[in-house]
Amino acid sequence: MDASLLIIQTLNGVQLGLLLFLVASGLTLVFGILDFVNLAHAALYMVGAFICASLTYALGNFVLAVLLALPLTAVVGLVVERTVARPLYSRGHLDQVLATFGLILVFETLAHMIWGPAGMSVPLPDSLNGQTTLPGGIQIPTFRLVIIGAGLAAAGGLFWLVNYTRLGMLIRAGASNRTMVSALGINIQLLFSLVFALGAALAGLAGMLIAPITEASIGMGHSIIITAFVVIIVGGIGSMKGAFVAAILIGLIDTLGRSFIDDLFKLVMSSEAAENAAPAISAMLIYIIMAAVLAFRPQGLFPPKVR
Amino acid sequence: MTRQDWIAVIMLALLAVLPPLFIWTGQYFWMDLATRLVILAIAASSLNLVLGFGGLVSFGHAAFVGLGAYAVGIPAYHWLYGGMDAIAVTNGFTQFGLAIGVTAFFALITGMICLRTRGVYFIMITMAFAQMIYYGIVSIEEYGGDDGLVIDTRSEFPLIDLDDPLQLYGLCWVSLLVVVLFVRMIVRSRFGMVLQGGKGNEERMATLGYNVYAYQLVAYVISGAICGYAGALLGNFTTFISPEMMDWTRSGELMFMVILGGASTLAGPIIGATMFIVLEEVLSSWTVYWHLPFGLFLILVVLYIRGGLTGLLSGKKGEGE
Amino acid sequence: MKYLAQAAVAATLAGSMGLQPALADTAKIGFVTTLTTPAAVIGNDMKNAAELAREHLGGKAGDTDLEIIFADDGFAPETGKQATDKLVKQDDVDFVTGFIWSHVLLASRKSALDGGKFLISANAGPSQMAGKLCDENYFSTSWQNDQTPMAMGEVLNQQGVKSLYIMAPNYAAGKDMVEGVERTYKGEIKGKDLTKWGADAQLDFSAELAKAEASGAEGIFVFYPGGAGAAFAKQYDQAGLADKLPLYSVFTVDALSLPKLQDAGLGAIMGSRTTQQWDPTLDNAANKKFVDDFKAKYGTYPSFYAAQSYDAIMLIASAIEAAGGNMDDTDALRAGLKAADFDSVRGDFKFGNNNMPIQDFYLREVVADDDGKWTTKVVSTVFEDHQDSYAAECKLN
Amino acid sequence: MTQILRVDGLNKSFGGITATDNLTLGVETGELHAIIGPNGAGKTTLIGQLSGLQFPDTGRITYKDRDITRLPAYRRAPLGIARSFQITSLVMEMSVIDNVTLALRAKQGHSFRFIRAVRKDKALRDGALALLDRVGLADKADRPTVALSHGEHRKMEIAIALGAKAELMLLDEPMAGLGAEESVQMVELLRSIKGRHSILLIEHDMDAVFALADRISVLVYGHIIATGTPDEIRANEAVQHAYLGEE
Repeated sequence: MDASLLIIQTLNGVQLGLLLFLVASGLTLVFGILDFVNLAHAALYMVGAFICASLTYALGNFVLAVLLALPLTAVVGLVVERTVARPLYSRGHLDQVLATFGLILVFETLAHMIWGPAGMSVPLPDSLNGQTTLPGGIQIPTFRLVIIGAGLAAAGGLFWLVNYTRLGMLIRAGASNRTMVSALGINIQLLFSLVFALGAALAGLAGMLIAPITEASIGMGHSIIITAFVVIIVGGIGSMKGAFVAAILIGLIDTLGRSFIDDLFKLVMSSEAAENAAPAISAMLIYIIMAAVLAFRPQGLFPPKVR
Repeated sequence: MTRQDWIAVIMLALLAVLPPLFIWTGQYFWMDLATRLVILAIAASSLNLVLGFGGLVSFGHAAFVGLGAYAVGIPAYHWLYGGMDAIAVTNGFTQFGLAIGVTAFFALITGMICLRTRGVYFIMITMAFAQMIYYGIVSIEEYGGDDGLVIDTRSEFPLIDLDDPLQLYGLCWVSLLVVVLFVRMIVRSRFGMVLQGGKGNEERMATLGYNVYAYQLVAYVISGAICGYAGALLGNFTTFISPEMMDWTRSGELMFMVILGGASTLAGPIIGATMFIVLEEVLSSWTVYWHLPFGLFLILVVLYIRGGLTGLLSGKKGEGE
Repeated sequence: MKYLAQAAVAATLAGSMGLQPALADTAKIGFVTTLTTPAAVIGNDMKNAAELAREHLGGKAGDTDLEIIFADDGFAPETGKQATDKLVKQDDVDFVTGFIWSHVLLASRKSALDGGKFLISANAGPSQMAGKLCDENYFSTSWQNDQTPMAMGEVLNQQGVKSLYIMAPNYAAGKDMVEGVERTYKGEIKGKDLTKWGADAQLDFSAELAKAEASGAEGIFVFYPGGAGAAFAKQYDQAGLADKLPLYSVFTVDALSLPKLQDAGLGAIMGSRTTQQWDPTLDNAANKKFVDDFKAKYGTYPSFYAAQSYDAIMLIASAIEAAGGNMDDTDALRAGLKAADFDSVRGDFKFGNNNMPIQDFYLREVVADDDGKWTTKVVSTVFEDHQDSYAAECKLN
Repeated sequence: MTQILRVDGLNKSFGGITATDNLTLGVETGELHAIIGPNGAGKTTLIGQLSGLQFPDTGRITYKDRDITRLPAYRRAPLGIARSFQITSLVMEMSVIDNVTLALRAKQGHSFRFIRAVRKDKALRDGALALLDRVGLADKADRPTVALSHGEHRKMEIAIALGAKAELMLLDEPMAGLGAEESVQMVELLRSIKGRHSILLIEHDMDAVFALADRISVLVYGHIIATGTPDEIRANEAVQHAYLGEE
């Protein structure tokens, strides 16, 4: 195995992991505090990407578009919170799953009607578009480094927010004991709305960051939402640290699985069988990990202390 | 008989009468829809046993349906193209037995792990296992992987010929009847009481001396096996199987049918499956953007029709999960 | 009495479904394609072309009215089969055509053929249906999947590319494409990746591209139809592989992805090469009319999907005309199809024993047209009158 | 007298919070032993460990000379341990009588019986009615549980505990949320069953505790600071300081 390839793939895995973290952190926030299962998080991811793509063409600048698209996505999140999520807080998870599943259908069809089925490419400024040479002569697309940087910055920001601000204190308190927060005389509705909007913005940011690599397209949230749920379940629902660790873990497993698993398989089976089986097996890997974690730790790796 | 039982009886009667009319008048496509409906109603009824009566929100029941379908398709494939002599049969009893056996076993193994978890963890781990099976099937090149597998020959039973749409429908309808009666019997039995008790309050049941886990596991296995049976019917009906049948959205649709019709009612899954098929058919022939009104409908049902349509029809507010 | 009742029930049922009694002088064509999911971009292009063809025909084949009923396959074989079932059983169409995806076509095959309908693929060309599963009522206005990559393999040989890395989606056509290029390409294959396909297809190829680069291959062969093509092209460009790992693609860089790539300013794709049986610049009257009118009506270049769909409708119309508009005379219709007596936009072609086209394949290059729009032009002819490799397995003659 | 329940050196913590701290306790056969303590003293955590819904980190629980420390809840019930819940935890979807029959049937072997409808079992129904009669709810047997008042729910809890034919009853705040009248009824009800069962009573209502209990233990921060008769506890300075003084 080639060392530089391993490094590149590790970076790719970290990049995927950070994207997953952005999606998962919003989910785990909403889930941990509002006890709300939001499948429509996937739709917000897609909406963020489309808004950002449109703005990029309108403004001619990707960075500016991201900065504008973030609050816009948050507003979309607020609307969802008001109209669909709020009446469901007191309901069971089943109702939440179904209603937000419905939301996905609505959002994806709306996106199809508004932006067309083709999807939108997002052009990058030249400064972000080339490759960067890392020490050791390893070349990696600059934008992938940007994603890593942005992901880490967002993660850092979240940790600061959760651990050192008043809002964060409420969030942490809310994650472990909801009644306590309401007992503190906090405007719980406002807190919930804020958290939901923050989650939407984080999902949107992930969508905006992936759009220049793939594109903004309907259905883009379909696969990532399930993976994001796997992340927060493995990490422990409501735990930011858990989400981070699990996201990086799953990003690495998925990427390294895709890169090296066929080589591993070739040791035990024909090379043709290995090439055919490898993609599916690497896709199965994350679910196997999840089942294994839950079999031994039904609350995930880092369960919040008291619930 | 309660009012809800009557609704089930009426639905079953309608389903017994209408499809022969379709055949008689040459509406073969409607016959197809009715067959699909009845098969989905069987799967939804079995999901209702765990979801409605047992309070176990399984988000992976489509995997059982898919496994059941493959249990028909794989033996038929080997019978035609050779290999795996042990299962290369077209005999319906063997194929359906295989479908039930495989899904029951899969439900047992996964249930043992899933039922250790609660709440949203349960929802997600059932989905994860379904995804595992999904990707597992995708990886098996011989059975078509992502492309699916055409079943060239249907299951063979004595006396009935499944190639005849009416006889196939008859089998499905009788199966639905049996499943509905079976679920009714279970729900009213001691076992059913404990299952429902575990849904209402698990700790209470434990301190009374009930090993809730064991009861739930048995229910989960029964439910999985019925779904596998429905899958075997589905494979015979569509004569085409693909991993798409096990996609998580399909599990979501099954859940939707149960909730739409009314969870923990006997008629609910039948009504839910009917509404689902009708909606899908009407909306999709109206516009390619049919997912929009469909999604809105789904949201509205969850928000405002608690207890599902059965609840509305019987004038009784159901529980609504 | 029984008939009266039967008619009454039928009328009620039909009335509620909005059915009209079928008119004898109308030929119905069912057109199965993808109208939802991101792949709808292909479906819409095909739909546009089919409608243009009908327009060019004046809505008639001879004296017979043409009706085209479009149906969505949802980018999934099961849904596609259901759509075909509905066209066959409810709409009672005479022809079923369309079909972007090989797996959808394979799943729907029995429904159409067992229903006694003609099945005409306007795109998908799975190897099975050219060989063992060929049928006297199945025709294609496209190609067998292997052919286009075989042409590309030949190009690679000619250009002296000594080693190759291969990437394709993991479904029926993807596997055929890989097989096709391997069939003619004589150099070393350094590695191969089949990626997840379908409604939740894998679109981030970071791991695969890194592997491809590390493999030390001299070129990369890819097959990524639809939106995935644009995504691939972008990442290929971002990874700076244009100089190190020249791109040879089939069905990836086309009239659907080029406008998007142009918008995104991906200059690296200029000059990239691809093989195809058709090109907008092919010099024949039918093609000129098709391309000009398509551009005028829809504002973009037609894709090869569009060209094949246009041909499919034209082929069907020519057969109806040959049969004198008698939709019950299946033998005459079949003979009419087999004759392929119409002006194809690809120029002349004929059907082989397996009803697959025997046709030329060209090498094309991405260029900017006079208006600065990105498109392709023909560089050379790779194969003349090429027949697919599965014809011999077909029992028809 | 012998001890029916013995707890030695029990410890349980959640994260950094110690809920049970080296707790030692004994319940004599036939006595009504009350546990009092301020909010957050760890009373419910203790009862959770005694009934087997939670497991201690260290320590030992013995019931009739048998170590049951790690025995799951559903295996303790057959040994004769029953509990009621502080937050009413009846099966709200079921009728009143179904809730009680669940308790009765738990005593009749396994319930993996799929065929016969339970509502047709006459003997069971009679048994359940008799129990409901004892707590004064016989006339409401067939109503849905959710339709009953809070006080009636508490009575159902007692009926269910009785139905389990327990030798040791763990009662978690049976008076919680009751009005004055209902409290009096509940005290009477408890007095009527006292002596026939060993009872561990956790309760906030001091009047009730001092009226009913044979012995009282005082729990503060997960630790028992004193055990004795009601009079002894009243006189105990440490208790007054730590607990009563704060009231």
